[in-house]
Amino acid sequence: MKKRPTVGEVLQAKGVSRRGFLKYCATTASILALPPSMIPRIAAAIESARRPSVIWLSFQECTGCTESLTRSASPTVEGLIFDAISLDYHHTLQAASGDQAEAARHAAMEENHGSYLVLVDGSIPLGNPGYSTIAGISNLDMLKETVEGAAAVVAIGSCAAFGGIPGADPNPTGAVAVDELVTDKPVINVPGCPPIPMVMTAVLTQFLTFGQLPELDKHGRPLAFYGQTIHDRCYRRPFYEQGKFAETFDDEGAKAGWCLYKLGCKGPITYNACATAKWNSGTSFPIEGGHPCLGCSEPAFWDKGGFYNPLSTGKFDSGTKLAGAAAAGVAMGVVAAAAGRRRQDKFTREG
Amino acid sequence: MTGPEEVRNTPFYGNVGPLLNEVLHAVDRLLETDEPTTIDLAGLPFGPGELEHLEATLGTGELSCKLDALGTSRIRETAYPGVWWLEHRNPHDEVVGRYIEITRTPEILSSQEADITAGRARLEDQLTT
Amino acid sequence: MTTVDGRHTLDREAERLAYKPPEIRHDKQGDMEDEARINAAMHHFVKNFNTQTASYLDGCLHCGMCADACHYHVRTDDPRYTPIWKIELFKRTYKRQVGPFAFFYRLLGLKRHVTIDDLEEWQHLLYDSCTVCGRCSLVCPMGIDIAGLVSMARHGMFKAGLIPHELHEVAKKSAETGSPLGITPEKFEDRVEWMADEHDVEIPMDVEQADVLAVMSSIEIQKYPQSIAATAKILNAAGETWTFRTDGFEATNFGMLSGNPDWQKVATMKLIDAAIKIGAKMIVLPECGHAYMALRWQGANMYGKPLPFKVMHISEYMADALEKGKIRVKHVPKSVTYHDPCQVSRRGGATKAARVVLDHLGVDFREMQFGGDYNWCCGGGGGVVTITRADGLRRRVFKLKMDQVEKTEADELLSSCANCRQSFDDSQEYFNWDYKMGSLMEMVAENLEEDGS
Amino acid sequence: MDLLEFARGPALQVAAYILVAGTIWRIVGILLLREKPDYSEPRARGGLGAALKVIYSRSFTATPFKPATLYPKMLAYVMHIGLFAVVLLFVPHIMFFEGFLGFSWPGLPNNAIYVLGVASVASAVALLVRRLTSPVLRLISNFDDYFSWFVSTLPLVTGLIIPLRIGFRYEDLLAIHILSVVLLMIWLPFGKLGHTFLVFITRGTTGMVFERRGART
Repeated sequence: MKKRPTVGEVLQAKGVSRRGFLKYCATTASILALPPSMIPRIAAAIESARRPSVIWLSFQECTGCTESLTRSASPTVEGLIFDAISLDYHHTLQAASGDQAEAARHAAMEENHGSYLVLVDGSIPLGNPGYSTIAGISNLDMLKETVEGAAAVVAIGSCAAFGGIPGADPNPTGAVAVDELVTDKPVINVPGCPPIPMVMTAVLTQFLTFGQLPELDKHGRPLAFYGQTIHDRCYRRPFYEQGKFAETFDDEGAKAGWCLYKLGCKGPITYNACATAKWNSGTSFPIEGGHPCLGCSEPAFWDKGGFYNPLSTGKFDSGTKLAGAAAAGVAMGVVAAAAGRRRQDKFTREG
Repeated sequence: MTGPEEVRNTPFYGNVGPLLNEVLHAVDRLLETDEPTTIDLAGLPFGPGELEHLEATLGTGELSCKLDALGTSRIRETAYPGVWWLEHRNPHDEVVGRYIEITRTPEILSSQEADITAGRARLEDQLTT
Repeated sequence: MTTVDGRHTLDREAERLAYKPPEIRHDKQGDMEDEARINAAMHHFVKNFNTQTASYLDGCLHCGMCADACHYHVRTDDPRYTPIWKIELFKRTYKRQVGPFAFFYRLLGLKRHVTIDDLEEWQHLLYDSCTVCGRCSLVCPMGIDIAGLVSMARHGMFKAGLIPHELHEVAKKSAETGSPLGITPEKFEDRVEWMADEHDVEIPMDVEQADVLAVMSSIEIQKYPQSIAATAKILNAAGETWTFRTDGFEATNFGMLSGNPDWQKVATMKLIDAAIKIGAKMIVLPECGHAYMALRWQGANMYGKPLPFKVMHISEYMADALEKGKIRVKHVPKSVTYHDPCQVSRRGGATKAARVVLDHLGVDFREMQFGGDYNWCCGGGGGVVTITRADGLRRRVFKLKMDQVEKTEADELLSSCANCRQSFDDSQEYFNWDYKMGSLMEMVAENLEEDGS
Repeated sequence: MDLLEFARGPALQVAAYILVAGTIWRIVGILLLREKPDYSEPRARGGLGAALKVIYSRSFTATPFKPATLYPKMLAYVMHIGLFAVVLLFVPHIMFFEGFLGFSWPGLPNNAIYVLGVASVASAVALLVRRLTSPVLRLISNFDDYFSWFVSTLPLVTGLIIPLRIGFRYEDLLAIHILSVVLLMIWLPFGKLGHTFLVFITRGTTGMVFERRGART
């Protein structure tokens, strides 16, 4: 097994100074949402970390997650991380194809058995294996085979994490999430449609630097990024508290940047880092663009009623059933009154 | 980029005030116990124009440095001594991190042990050749 | 060491004013089995559950504010005197037997069946400590007429044979002789003749045809016979064709007070029959509070259809006659305060009448603080004045009335209810109180302009 | 289905059925009992006008009773006004109602709602303390009183906790809040909270009976 270089060595080879490294560590801490006081520990960890092998599997997906990631693949700090990992299989990005590509996957699996990372985007169809295959291998088989020797699995995007759009009602392919199939390995969910690129790299960075899995929430998401709601970190939150709401997409409130709660914003129940990490190299995030949060990083976000229905609306059936309840009430009332009268008669006869 | 006109017209989201208050407390801590504080602005919510508003409020002080390592970084003391504004950029000149440091000198300004050692080696090489 | 203030000698024989819990004495009438008593109580409880009472019994919030309106609770702080608690058994029976969720209450055993011990315990609460004055009905935020419910709950108690002996005896005498005090028609005639002589006034008796039937309360006939003369003077002065009748003179209704609707009906029907017999257009009721409730508001319901004549309390009659100029009165240069009989004013709606009369008398009228419809009760209504074992409690709550009267500093205290007058006189004697209650009607009678129309 | 979906969906749905059915059941059960005609000659007009008058007038305490009932009345006022304001004027609640009513009305700023909510809870607590300490209330209170207090105060408390985020996540707190409302809706028609609708019947009845007599109502 050939020894992989440490990240420190990679950076040194690129002529990065200690100051530059410190700056890198500071931004890493920032990405990991760790307090600046952690920077020295990060520096020490990163210096000695070794390049892990990464196998990326794409199943029922739209390649949006890869797109999102490659948006940040220019030589940025996140890009450096990718320099530090060895992406041994990714059928969209790699040059090889067909048997060659599969051979590369097998080689990486053998060489790094027990220590490589498997990244999955897309859900796995259980309905019929033919719904989605790669090189003639069904998604389920490929996942099982690849995961067998992995250290951990990262489910990238809401499809891999929760079933996503393929899994939405009525779920024609019988799509399931990765963690429903992989139960004997740690699975980290990085949901989002797509996930924030920085969050994807940060999860890898954390694995890389500390060699351990991050702390996860009840949906298997790293708490560092999915610990707070969009609503909690939203710059429009003060308007929510003041009761200033945009009523339509083109009213004065919308123009003044008021809270989008009434337009169906799912920010209060959506855990993600959009409000602070932002998108497009920190430019903005959907709410800043004037659109309510859709809640894409939450399970079954596609099936939670209309995107534009306010959160606090109940889900009621039509009024017919309520009218039925009212009719039942009348019936019970009549029965109760009749029973009461009979009871009166009974006592007045006896008494 | 957001111009000064827009800064003045920034709608009030109310995120700047509490932060400035935190800076004030950090300055107190620095004076009383010499404990420095770093505030990572990436983790805080800002509305459009608010960051610029914050930067303009803190203003510019006596010292301003430019660091060239993995892209440029600008480090300057604000109008309030002991309160530093740090902005890191990547080689693509995109901002990758913004911090307010409340300290006597930001750590990154000091020459680093490893760099000094490496520099000394280079200097020695130069002398021997 | 104890020092004794020698200026005030100790009177060890005097009855204590401090509250003494009434002695536990559960009176029973008849020799029914307990089971039969319970059944009788149930029978007459459930009989009263109609839409009106059901809404009341279902609506109680248990806010406890009625306690603050009840003189018994205010004076003793005994939580059992909370008005709504007095009808707890009635309420419990409703919920268990007839209410909309009665089935579930029974199924889950949430409301216990009423026991004989319960009924015995509640005798004190439904009789000794409630004058049915209805003050609690006015404070209730839900608008529940608690006093009305007490009257209905008494039906069950009476039929179970579980009411205070004294009240039962009085009611029984009333049913048997036609008068709670045993005033026979002969005795009534006797008293009328005596008063006619004494006061030199013409008093028609047993006239065959008359527009107005005047009736009296036994308390007046017995204790305040001058009322008979006063009534006659006023009706004569107004130029009415009127009469007393030996076959229908008793206005009091102890059947109603004790809780026996059958006896209530007998007493009421006597008056109605007499009035119809003489073709009366009106019955003028005497100065008696509960008589007004019994005939004015419950009479027609006993009769089963609207009454073919009007019913007026004497104070209403006087107010009407004065307003119409049928009688005129001299001015009385005195300051006067007026005690409103609960059943006439608060519960009867005739509050204004007495004030109109007092206005015509030209007195310096001093309304009691929170008087009129919010008046404190005399403490003797609802039959309570007959229950001797409740005397201590009755006198204790009378203190509220005394304060209310004294604050007016009026020369004269008047009322228009012989029952109130009786309990005032009792307490006045007991406390050696300065105020002696007078009668509004007597004051009018004494000050009639002789040359009237 | 997660807890929030359960709360917003089937739980709320079933609670609405029970609320409607139970309310009508109780009202019909009372109104269809035998009625006693009143043949006495009325002194004044009773009828609907009298009922409406007393439905309104009993909202206020008659002067003679003010000193004695001031404390509980004030508490009850604050509790009810706070409750109504929170239920009807909190913007997310308005949207909830708009969801099935189809129209909305202006709300209050959240901070005002928090203040009203806290005042309402504080009054409810004071009323409970009163119930637990006053001999009268201790005697006449039963399970219904305490349980009704619990189910009507719980939604206020769970609602106020949401912005505080004490130990729970927003969607769980929201779900708990909705479930507490569900509990309230289910209990409301059956216990003394039925005064929400019975108050119109009891006050109305008294209005009709006593106005008819010309007596004080």
